[in-house]
Amino acid sequence: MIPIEYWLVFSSLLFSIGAYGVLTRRNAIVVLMCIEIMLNSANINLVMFSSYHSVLHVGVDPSGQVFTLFSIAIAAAEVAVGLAILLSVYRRYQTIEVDKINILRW
Amino acid sequence: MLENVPVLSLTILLPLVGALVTFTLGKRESMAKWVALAFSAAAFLLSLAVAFEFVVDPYSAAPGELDGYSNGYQFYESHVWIESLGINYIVGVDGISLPLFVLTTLLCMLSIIFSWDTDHRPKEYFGLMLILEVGVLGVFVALDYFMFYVFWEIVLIPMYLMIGIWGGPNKDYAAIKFFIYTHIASLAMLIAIMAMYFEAGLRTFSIEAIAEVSVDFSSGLQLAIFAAMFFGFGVKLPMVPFHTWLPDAHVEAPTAGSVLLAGLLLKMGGYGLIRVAIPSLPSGAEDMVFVMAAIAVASILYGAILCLAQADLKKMVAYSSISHMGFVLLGYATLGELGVVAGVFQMFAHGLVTAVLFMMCGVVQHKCGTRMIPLLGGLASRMPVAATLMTVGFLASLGLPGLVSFAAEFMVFAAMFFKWGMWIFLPITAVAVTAAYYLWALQRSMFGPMTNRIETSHVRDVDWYEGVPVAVLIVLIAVFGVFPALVFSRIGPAVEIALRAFGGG
Amino acid sequence: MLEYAWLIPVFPFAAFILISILPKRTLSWEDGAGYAIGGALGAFALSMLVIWDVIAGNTMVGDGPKFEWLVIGDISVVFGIWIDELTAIMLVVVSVVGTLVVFYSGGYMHGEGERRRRYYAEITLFISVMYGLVISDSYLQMFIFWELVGLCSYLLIGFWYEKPSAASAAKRAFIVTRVGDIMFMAGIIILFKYVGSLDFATLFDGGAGAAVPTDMMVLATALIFGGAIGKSAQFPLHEWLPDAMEGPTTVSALIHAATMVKAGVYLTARSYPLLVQAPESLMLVAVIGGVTALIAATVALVATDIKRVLAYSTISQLGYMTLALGAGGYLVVYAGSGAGYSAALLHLMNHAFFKALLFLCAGSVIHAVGTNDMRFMGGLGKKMRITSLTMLFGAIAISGIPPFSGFWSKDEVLAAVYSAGEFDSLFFLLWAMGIATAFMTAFYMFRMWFMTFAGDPRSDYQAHESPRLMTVPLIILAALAFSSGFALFIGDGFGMFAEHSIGSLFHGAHHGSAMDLLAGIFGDPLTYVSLVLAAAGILVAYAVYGKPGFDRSVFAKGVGGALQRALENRWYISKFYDDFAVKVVYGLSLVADAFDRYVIDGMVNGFAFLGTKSGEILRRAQSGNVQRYASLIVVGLCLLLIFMLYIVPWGGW
Amino acid sequence: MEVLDVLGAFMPQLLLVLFALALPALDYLFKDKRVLAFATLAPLVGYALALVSWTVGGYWEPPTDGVSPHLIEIDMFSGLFALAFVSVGIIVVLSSPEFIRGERNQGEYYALILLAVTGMTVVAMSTDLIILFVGLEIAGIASFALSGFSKGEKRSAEAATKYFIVGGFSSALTLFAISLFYGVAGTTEIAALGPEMSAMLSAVDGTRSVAVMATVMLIAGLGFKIAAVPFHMWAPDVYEGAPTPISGLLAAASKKMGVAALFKIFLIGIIATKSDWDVALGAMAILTMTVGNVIAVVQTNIKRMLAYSSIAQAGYILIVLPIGTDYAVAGGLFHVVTHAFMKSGAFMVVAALVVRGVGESIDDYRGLAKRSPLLALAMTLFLLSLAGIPPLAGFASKFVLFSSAVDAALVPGQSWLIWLAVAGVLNSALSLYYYARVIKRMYMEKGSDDKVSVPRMAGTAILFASVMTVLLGVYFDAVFDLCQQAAAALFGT
Repeated sequence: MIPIEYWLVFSSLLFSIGAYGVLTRRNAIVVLMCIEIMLNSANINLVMFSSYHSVLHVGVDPSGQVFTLFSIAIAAAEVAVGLAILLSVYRRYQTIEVDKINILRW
Repeated sequence: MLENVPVLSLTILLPLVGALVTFTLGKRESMAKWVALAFSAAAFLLSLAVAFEFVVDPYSAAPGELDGYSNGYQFYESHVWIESLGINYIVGVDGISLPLFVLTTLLCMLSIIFSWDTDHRPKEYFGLMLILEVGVLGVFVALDYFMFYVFWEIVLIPMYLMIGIWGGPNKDYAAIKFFIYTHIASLAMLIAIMAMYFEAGLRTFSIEAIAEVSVDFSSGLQLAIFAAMFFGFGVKLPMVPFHTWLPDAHVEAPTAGSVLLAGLLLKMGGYGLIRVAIPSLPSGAEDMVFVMAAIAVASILYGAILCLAQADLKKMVAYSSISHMGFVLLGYATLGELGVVAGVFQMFAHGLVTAVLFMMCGVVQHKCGTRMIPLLGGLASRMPVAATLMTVGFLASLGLPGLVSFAAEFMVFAAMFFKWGMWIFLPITAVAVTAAYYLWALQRSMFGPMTNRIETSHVRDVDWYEGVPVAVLIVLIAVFGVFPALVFSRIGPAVEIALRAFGGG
Repeated sequence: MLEYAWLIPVFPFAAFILISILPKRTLSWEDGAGYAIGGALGAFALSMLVIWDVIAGNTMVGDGPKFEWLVIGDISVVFGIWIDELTAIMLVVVSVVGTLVVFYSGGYMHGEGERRRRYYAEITLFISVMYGLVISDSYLQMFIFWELVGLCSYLLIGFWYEKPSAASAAKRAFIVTRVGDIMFMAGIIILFKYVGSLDFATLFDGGAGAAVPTDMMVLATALIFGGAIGKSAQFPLHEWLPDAMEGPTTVSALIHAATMVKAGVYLTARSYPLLVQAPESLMLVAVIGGVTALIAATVALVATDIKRVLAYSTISQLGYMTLALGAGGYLVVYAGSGAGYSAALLHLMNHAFFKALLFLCAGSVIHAVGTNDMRFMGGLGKKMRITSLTMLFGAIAISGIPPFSGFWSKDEVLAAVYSAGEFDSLFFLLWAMGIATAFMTAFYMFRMWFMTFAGDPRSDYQAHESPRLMTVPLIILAALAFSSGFALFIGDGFGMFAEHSIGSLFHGAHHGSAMDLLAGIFGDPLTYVSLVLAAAGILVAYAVYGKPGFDRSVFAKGVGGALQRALENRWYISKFYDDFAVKVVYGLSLVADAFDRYVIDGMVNGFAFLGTKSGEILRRAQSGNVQRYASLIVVGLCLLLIFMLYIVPWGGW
Repeated sequence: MEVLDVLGAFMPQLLLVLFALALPALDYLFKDKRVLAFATLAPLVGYALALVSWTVGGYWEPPTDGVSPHLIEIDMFSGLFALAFVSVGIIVVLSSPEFIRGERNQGEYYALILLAVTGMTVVAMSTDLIILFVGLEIAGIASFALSGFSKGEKRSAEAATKYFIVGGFSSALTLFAISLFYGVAGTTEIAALGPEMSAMLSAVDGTRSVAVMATVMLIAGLGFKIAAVPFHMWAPDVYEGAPTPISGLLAAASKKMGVAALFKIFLIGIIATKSDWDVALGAMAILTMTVGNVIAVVQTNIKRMLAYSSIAQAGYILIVLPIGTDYAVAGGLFHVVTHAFMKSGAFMVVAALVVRGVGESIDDYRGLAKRSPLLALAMTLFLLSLAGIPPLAGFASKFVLFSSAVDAALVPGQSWLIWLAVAGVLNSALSLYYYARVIKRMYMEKGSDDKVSVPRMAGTAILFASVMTVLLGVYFDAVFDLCQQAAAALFGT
């Protein structure tokens, strides 16, 4: 079995990449995708821990897997709403570059 | 006559009802003052009834003779309010609160008369005044910490609005400063109240019940709680160096507002100290004695010195309040019966006297259009009655014997000497300074040749609604100056109870 | 009769109330003079009855009717009346002078119109509280009336309030005397602490006096004497009295010559049972008295305002009384003799009459001439015969020419001081000062008389004799000024009064008949010293002012000039006080005000400013860029992590 | 029927979702859009009545059988939160018709509100991290959409974008934190987190740092929901840009959902590790209230000011976590309830004024007391209550809240907690400054003379909120009793 640390490092890297993207990319669509990456890194964790717990505990621990399913569904819904919002922003601002959307401040 | 009548609650309720009636008058704005006068007069009469029915020495009365008597409190009412926290509606008066209680209804009524010509938003004006009365009355009769605090804070809002709406040119600053400054102080007191509640562990906010336990708190805790309370009450008092809200508030407030502010609101601080802080936390009070005394002496001297420099008549009177309320604190600081009784009496006396002073400042303002002393002069010939009333007021305030303040000041000095000996020479010099600033102000504003720095042709003497309240107050000042025993005899036994924890004072 | 003595002040007080509140129409003659006279006469009549009782040997010391002023715990402050011989002397003074002055006012204040009402109200109030002071039976009660007489003095000095000088003088008088009052108050508080009561009856009881530690007794008595310094215008608090001459002359006569300023002497005399337990205080009393007598007399030498001359003379004579009391205390302590004490009291009474007379005469002159300045008078003797004659009586009396009243008492005073030198040689110096003062007194009184009545008019005026309402009191007072000194021959050289008033301390001043007394006085060479000096003073005054043609500019040269300037500036004492008030006290208040405004309030506003300013700064962080917001989340997360891992790692896992 | 039994505990949510689905259809059927509002109110009011009759009267018992014990649990704690959410929902819905008049797709608007409320109640009832996360996301996604609802408004779209991006980011943080918790504990059941985690920590080395990481990320993720500093930056922008009733919903309800989640996770789940995070959370609480208040002082837009005030209020509630006594929790719950009324009330006044053409700038409120005495009075009540002036609701709840800090500080060794109370009261005083400024504008300054009438439905909502604000201040015995029961329920005692 792959040592748990490897998984953790992997998911953390993925998470960090996603976070980095959210913080730096100017295109809102890319930001959206980066959020998905972050969510997915968490999903990886869940699945990974689920299987490790199954080893440690007696029997199978499915809750991590179930959780992942839930979170995928939620992520999908989020993306849908997100895209709709970006559409509406594009209509008003003619851009979806996040640093240009800043009339609300102070 | 008053058995089984919740007379204290009624007295508080009357102005509240009056305020609601006033607010809902709609277009009949000119009715507001009549409504306000009627309700405040009714409250005054009720409080007078309380005063006359008050048993002077409840300890000599046979058990059962006094209805609703508890631990020296008379007209006692107790109802559960918020059971889950142990909050009760408890009211009662004893010799400490009685003079202030009557003073409150009296000053409110007189202030309403004094404001008879208010035509700017009269509904709100008189309504707020009545609400203020509710708050102050509540503070003076509440025997439950929670209630006490609620009424304590209720007072802030009408006063804030009064300064803010009817105030002078710099009213915004003064109103908000008053509001926040005194609110911070109240919050310190609030934390102290919370600490007492939990440390007592009785699940009740009853002041009496907590006091029975709190006297045995560890001395460190007592000190901490007392310090917080002292700050809370002291700012209201006000004590140096937390006094700067006062001159601003006074200068900007409308006359009646100043009267109530100085006459009643300052008393709340002094009342709180003797009702709550000192009896409940004897060890804390003893540890703070020197701080209290030092601050009191500083207030007396510093307030007096500042008065000399003031060009605004009203500001001078405001600073004089700081000086005079210092006597209250000084009396308390002795923690002996003599000093504390004198301090309580000084509150009563100052309430009467300062009301006259602020009313006279108001008269000068109304008639001359300015209160700046350098602009005034020689007004006595144009307004002899006003000059006479003002002179009497000033003399009363500078502690002239035969008028009400003297007994208090003398006894405070005596109490201080009993306790600290020669230190008395510090505060006693303020007596001369006090005379100096009052008489100097009188000389510059009322005497001397008629001023030509302002238009004086239209200056008239006092109107009836200004003269009557002042005259009433002056009569009372003289009566209580000659017969201070009327009040002292009621304060004394109550203070004895309050100081039980100090081993017989 | 004595138990009704508390009614004495009630008469004038009732008059005060009536004059104050009655509608203008119902006030009768002279806007209330009728009520005032009625009140004064009522009090006078009752006083006379009381005095009669006292002369008959009755007193009421601590056993009269009581009024409980206030009670705190076991402290109770009770007021009552105290009638003894000392009270009787003061009652004589107050009732006689008070009544005469009220009559005199009927003429003097005639031209004041509407204001007469205020005048009569204030003067009746004064008479009332002065009586109250006199019959008080405790220090606190006395202090209350003490302050109230001060109030009336304030009100009456400022009677012509539209005159800036009057308004200022009134204020000054009140404040300066209040400095003394503060000392008085402190003194009685000290007694209060150790004895627990302020009743004379308790305090003067020997046992109670022992309760006070010696140093505290010295302090307390010195402080109580401080009250006397203020009220009786003793050095260094004497400068208010000349200023007080801004008031109507009647007021000067009544309050600032005959009665109120005597209250300090009265207080000192009253405190004798305590003072004799503190010889240091007695010495203070004597020194202050001597210095005051001398300094005031010197200033009177050059004063040109007729009332100021009289005012300084009053101060000087009050100094005499104080000096006598101080010396008398030594005599009591070391010789068991009441000579000084009785001399002081006799002088008190005599001075009240002749000084009231002098003031009222001066008032008559001013009434006629319309100015106070003697440089513009002169030659009035012919036009105002009664006034000039009565004033001459007064001047002779004060100069100490026998057999006028002043001679007897002044001689007794000086003799007492001299004999006290036996116990402390400082008294010899004080005696010398007293003698010098006697010389100057004679000089300046006659200087005044000559400048006013002799020679030719120095300005344009239509002088005429005053109306009868004014001259009759003058004549009565002149008679008294002549005769009151003979009281020395009543009761053991006036010692009866002393003897009873301070009870067990000593026995009569002189034993023996009037002839023995006379022999004692005229057998003493010192008597002739003072007589010669007085006569010399009169002669010099005549030489310089009575006779035309003397070149007075010789005084204005060299050392004499500097001295004259110093005297004209009242030894710069007044200026010192002004500077102290304006520069030190007012300056201090300005500094305090600035401190309050900029430091204390500055801190308050500083906090408020800090709040809004930091709000402004923090607000800028809200840039509107959503990625910054997210970055801040990450930063916060990292900080939190560091905090939890390294800064506060409590452990617990 | 077994299915229904299983779903029994979800009945209220199902009801809400059912109506939410029906609303767009109704939108097509009725011209008068107020019908939609009433159709939205129906399930909310029904739910509220059921909750009241259960919590207050005890006339009704909610179904608690079936699978629900593992996922959700209806107890006093969740009931109270649900009551708060539903009440805010009612207030928001009541004031919406006038506000969104003329907008298209109003059915969706109401449906989204219902969904948001559904999500919040789910969070309050959840006993499992999975269901908790699901609830958070349902409410979150619904509110993303709601905040962008005013399609004609540039600001609204921007608010939605910002809310969405930061919200998504925080969701990811939350989920990652949950995954780590799952990793170190091996369970997602909240009540089992603590014991399981302790076992794991002692068994496996190096897990402590993971657990700390998880805690921190959870604080960040939920801190976003309650807008705790430094995770608060989105809040002012979103509150300002969103349609005003929605701002009210976000401030008064959505934020409380975060509170519910925090209480559940920290006070049930990882209470065993309290000494690790209590100082950090205490510091965060103080920072939050201070920053919120300080910036609120300089605001000129009333919605923004209210947003910052919400941040500060979050700081007040946060002190419950480091204190952690059931009295504190009761205080926190009480503040949740009172804040729900006073904050939503304040936003609804703003909304009602916007409807009548009064701007959102504080200066636009000049002379409001003359123009609309009732709205001005209501606003004054809400603001004073927010500032904690007695005898209003905000005072009562703050009193309990801060007193719980004092209470805990009296226990030896915990005296630092007193600083939470001190910071709280000082901040209350500071907040008074900007609240009073609005009162000053309304009462002490002169403005336009045009009268402002009160929109009828919004007026009802405001009336409801103000009555509650006064009532909960003057007589809060019953409600506080409930809060204490709820706190007891949370701790399972």
